[in-house]
Amino acid sequence: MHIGDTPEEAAFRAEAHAWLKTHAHRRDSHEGKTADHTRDLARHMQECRDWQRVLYDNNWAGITWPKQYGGRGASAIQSAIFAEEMSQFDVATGAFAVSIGMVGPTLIAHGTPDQQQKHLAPILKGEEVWCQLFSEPGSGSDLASLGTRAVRDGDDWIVNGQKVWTSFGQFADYAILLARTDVDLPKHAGITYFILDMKSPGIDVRPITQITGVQHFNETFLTDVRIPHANIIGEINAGWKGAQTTLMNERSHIGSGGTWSVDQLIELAQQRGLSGDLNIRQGLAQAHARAETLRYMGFRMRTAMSQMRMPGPEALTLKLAYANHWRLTAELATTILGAGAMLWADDAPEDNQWGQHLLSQFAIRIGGGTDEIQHNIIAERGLGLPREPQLDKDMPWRLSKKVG
Amino acid sequence: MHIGDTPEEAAFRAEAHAWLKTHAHRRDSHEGKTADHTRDLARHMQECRDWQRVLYDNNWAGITWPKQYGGRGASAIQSAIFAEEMSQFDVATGAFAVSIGMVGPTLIAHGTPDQQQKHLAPILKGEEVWCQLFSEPGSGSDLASLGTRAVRDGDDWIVNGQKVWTSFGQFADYAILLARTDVDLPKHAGITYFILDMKSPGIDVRPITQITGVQHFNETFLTDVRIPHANIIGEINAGWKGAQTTLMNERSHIGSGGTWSVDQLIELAQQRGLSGDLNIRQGLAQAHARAETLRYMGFRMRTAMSQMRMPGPEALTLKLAYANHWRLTAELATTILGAGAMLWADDAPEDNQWGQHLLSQFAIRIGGGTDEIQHNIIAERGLGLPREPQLDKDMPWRLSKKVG
Amino acid sequence: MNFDLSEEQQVIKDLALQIFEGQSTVERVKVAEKGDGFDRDMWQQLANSGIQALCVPEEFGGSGFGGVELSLALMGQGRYVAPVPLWTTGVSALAITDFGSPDQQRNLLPGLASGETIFTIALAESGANDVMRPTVVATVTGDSVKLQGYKPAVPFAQHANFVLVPITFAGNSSNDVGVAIVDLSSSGVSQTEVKTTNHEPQSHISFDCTIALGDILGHGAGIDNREALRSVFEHSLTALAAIQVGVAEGSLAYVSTHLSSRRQFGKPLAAFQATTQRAADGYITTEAMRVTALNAAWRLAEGFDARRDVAVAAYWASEGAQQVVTAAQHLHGGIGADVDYPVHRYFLWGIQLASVLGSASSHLARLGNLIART
Amino acid sequence: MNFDLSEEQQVIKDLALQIFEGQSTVERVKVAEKGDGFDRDMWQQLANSGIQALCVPEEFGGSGFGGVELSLALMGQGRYVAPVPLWTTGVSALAITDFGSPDQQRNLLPGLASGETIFTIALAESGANDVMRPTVVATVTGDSVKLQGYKPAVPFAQHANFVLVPITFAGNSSNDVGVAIVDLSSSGVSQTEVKTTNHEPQSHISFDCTIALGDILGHGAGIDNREALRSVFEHSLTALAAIQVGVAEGSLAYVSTHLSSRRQFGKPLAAFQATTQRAADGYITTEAMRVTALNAAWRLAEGFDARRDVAVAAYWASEGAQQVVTAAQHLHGGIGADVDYPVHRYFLWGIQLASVLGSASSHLARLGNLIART
Repeated sequence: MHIGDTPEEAAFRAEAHAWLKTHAHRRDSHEGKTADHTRDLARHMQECRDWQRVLYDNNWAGITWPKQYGGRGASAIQSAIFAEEMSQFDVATGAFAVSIGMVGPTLIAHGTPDQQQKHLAPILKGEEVWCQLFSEPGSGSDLASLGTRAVRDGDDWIVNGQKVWTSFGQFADYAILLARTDVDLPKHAGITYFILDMKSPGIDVRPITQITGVQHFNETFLTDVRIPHANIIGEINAGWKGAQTTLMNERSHIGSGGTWSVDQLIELAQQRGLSGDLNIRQGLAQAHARAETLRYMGFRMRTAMSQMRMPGPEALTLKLAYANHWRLTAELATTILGAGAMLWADDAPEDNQWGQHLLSQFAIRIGGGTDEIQHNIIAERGLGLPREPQLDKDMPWRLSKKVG
Repeated sequence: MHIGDTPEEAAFRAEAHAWLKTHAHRRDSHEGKTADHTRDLARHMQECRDWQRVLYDNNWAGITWPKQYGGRGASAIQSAIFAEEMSQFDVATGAFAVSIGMVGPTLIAHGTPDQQQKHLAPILKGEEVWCQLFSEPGSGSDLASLGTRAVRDGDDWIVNGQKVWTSFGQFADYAILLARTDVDLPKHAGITYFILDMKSPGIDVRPITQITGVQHFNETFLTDVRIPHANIIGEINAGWKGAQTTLMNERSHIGSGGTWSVDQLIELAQQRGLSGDLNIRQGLAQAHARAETLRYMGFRMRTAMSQMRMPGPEALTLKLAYANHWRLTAELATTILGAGAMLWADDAPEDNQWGQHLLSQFAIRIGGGTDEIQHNIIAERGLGLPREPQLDKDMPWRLSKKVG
Repeated sequence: MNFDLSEEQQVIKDLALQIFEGQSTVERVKVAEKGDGFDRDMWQQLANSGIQALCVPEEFGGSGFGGVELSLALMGQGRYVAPVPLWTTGVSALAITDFGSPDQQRNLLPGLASGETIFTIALAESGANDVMRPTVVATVTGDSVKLQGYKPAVPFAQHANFVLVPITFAGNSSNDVGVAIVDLSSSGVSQTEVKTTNHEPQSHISFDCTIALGDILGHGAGIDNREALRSVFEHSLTALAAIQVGVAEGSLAYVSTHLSSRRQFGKPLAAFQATTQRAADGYITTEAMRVTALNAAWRLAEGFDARRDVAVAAYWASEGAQQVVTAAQHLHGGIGADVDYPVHRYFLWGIQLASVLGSASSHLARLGNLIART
Repeated sequence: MNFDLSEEQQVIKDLALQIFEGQSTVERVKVAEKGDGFDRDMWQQLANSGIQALCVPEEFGGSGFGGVELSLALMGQGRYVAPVPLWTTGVSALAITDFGSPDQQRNLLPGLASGETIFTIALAESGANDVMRPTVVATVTGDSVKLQGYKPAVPFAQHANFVLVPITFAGNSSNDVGVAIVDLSSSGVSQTEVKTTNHEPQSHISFDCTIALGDILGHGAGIDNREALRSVFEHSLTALAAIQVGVAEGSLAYVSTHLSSRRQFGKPLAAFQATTQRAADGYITTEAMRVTALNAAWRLAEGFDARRDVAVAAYWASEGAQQVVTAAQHLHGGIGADVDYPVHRYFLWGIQLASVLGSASSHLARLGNLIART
């Protein structure tokens, strides 16, 4: 047990920090840029691309990816240390969350050599932006009930359907897509995992205006879209397996954020002369306690990953604790800001970062499975409780829509 | 709308208070006697009997019961006013909670004239103690699944089974009993409601030691117990209807306690020099806010009852809010008492009333249906959500035990 | 003891609900959000039905009701998140009725009753939010009063004719506080319009102006200035608490629809206990908000000391409403974050009104001082 | 960065769990509850396996481990609610190892390692519970020290040989604090045995006695008395936090069994989301308690400043454990209130240990001062 940097890890951290200091602007908590991309998404995209290229050129991209794919071949812990250090700097990374965090690991685990050859390096270089076409308006938490259809036509598959919550879909070069390829199999068994070229004809991406005012989510309509057979990841009808890899990586990613917000909150309270208010200070202490808990839960998950063990229920507890922490810090900021918390956009204090923080909580909670689903999995895997019976689990998908 | 006493109500309150002052000891919060009956249950029983007789002799027993049955024939609001005033005095009433609060209203609504004649007056006079034989070890929240059997034998019914959580069973003269009289009907439809003479042969009452150290709960074993046919309340196999009346009265009763504990908590904090501690004071304020909420919820419920409307979901919200309030005040007391909260029985501060308060919370939550059941009913009646499907609702009871 | 509405109150409640349901449709609200945030047609409809006249005495063209009836109307407004300045106008009418001088009543109440005059109230302060210690300073010289100070986030100020401003009189006693009635078109009163989370139009206002002594609420009428300020504060909290009841109700109505209609894993969401339990908690909280908001309004209307009651109602309105609207938003999953679906509006209202009210902990602190002063 | 236990730590953890599982059966615990609250056979078994020796250096007959290993053993104790004075004895061994004079180490550590010597710690105060401001006063005259004061609720005092007592030295500086090692059989030390909620044997102790200057922890060894007291305090909180992790785990184990086996409405309770969600929340809380308790123990063992870490662990141990055991008790319905069923014991331990620890809000207040002093 060593809950803290070993000498080697400390050296790695110092190296990362030194490099970041010369290549990125230190985040100044007085004028955090967190909310910036809400104003100009295209500019944010370009900043993400540029920064990813800088990372790649300096061998900081894909820290855990094998060297043969252009990665650094380093440990999950080193990757986490780099992420922690990077969170202190004002760099744009959001647009590559899907490509680097989800697509890469999935291709490394399940992709063909050709797929790996074609995509992994461009992803690391920031040349390919990917989006995720999993969720559908009618599926929600029950992802496996998805209804987008793919039908074989010679060497191609023809896809029809509607997807939703497509982050950065309007900028994406490629997508990972789940589509139903056999309606007679049970819902989990008839799904295939595709790579989709977003320049294919028949794709219509329509932005959704979110409660935050941002439009990085989209609805995506697919009409007779052709995908070459070679673009299947894994086997036909076995897409659910690959999807699990993708989703587990998404969940791990969601819980890995820094704990910057507590320090910022303390500073905010001090600026407003409220750090002497006992109620505020109890709130700050609670936020600190929960942030620390997240750190140690994260350490534990990374320990498991660095030992090549799949993270178990701890990844789920981390994600739920992270979502709660997000909400609590947002509500505390609202209390500290008082009447100022009502203001929005240019008129809001602190560059509106707290307003954005408050309104973003729902996206955090939904990404990677709802709270309820995660509670169920924790009850099952953490406490050994029997699974909730799913009435439609074993019946053909085409019948399951009528159950209940 | 008149949220407070009308002049008539104020006069009634003054009359009640004046009478109580001459007939009962004012509760001195410095030496509350709440916990007393944990030491000597038999003495507590006698005190309950004596006090009930005093009430009866002075026309304060059964305030809402019709005059023809020996009651006062007054309104639900007057009854509540009297209960509020009485809660300031140190009188023993617990042993008659079932007789007065549940049996009486059920007999008035569903009993035969003979049953009413025989029992209502003795109940009011404190001559008959009743217990409730509803719950079973295997039924829990699913009361309707009960398995105690009653089989007809001429003019008698022969009962076999086991009941649990029988309050004051060891002192009871009579019981209200639910037993299954037809196993081929669905579970709600094959139950009959009986009056049982507790002196009948074949009844074995065994005390349960509770977490509080008290033994007012019992297990009750029924072996070939004979009940005359005339002791049925309502119709054969229609006992579920009468049970609903009983349970609704139980729930209303549970939520109708006074708000004495907040004043006592404030006094406790002041005595310990902690009322200046902001955390404690926030806790006291929250307790006050919730106690006030309970009062107004209670007012609203009594308004409905006094207009002869059945209380709806508000009776359930009241009970849940009451259980939460109970827990919060108990936890706050624990915080105020600090190390003293560890002590028990004679060694505990404040006559152990706070320890008892803390450990009694579970009995409060369970009586009248669990939190979960009540949430479901609120979702259904308050929000109009569809009922949760009950797989075993319509099948014969003898089959329903195997479902799931 | 009677918690039922009187027949007249029931009529008022139904009338208000009916107007808001008909006028405050999702489409109309969207139009207002994209425009200047004020639906004037709705305001006129309300005026035609006598809603603004509720709290004005009959002799000035009103119907002579009071704060309870205003609260019932505001619950309807919250239920349909209607973009109109009803609470500030209603509370101002109550203040002028209770404390105004004969001149003030004669000059202002008829316009308030007809809906022609719109009032706002500058409650918020930039720093610590203690309404009883106003930062706007009033210096009296003869018959004129110089006002100096700054008030952030004043609702509907750009659409209002007058603003009630809590003031501290310059001089020795910092205890000497009151309420000024300021014409927003006066010179020396400058507004900066600001965007807000729930799209309510608000302005920051700078005061560097001179008003007449007769513009101090109740001047010459022998009133207690401090009590007038307290009354404005308490009526404001109570009015906001009433809106929050409606907001919570409306948000739960969307929850019921969503949980009953959306299906997952082969059954409606309502069949999942985890969702129904959370919705039921929302119902319980809403009922707590309702009974305490009505109680505070009733006690104020009866003229009783309502300091504790208002604090209790404000605590629930701040804490409870945030709980309910957050749960509702969460139970909607992704749809809740899409501004094309109406439920998000209840979330934004719930949290924004909680900011106007002040934090739940601040209300508990005030209540703690009242019940357990050492 | 490595959160995994070392091989040796894993062996210690497994060994402790195995002993407690075998020895601390429901029957044995009941016997202890009805008797004097101390299972001496279990204590001897633990000693035979070297559990008491964990924190004692090898030169004094111990195995030379530290606070992390003690915490692992205490988690096992909590898991089976075992009635033995392990935390006080273990923390005392750490204190004497870290701060004791050579004489104190030579005289006391061998007996601690073998289990023959039992220590308790008098943490609680009658009034405000600030361990760093002890109320027992020590007056030094030459080589002797007069102790005067009163300590309530000292665990296992009637079975212990020695007690660590936080003291304030009489004199000008109220800042001058330390720890006295007091032989409980000394004249002038009088115990009153008291009953406690979870049946742990405790005594109130009056001190009106004289000890030698050499009985002050670390006397003559050039230590910082204040740091010695802080260390005893922080190790105590950390040890209690470890027990609470086990208590929460044990209570959840009963929940799993109950929900899986009991059937209602035609299916097991585990099929009702409302129950499983609450159980899952308990699991999440228990994991938060576990990682923060281990972190605090590790940082203390490494000699780092652990004030924040201990406060975080203590916060979770107080707040979290109460949440978990209350939920577990509730999920058991009526059975939970029946003392014939074992789950109630976890509830009683959870709330009683929370009282020893101090309230969650007191830990937050300490933490708030550390992170946001103005």
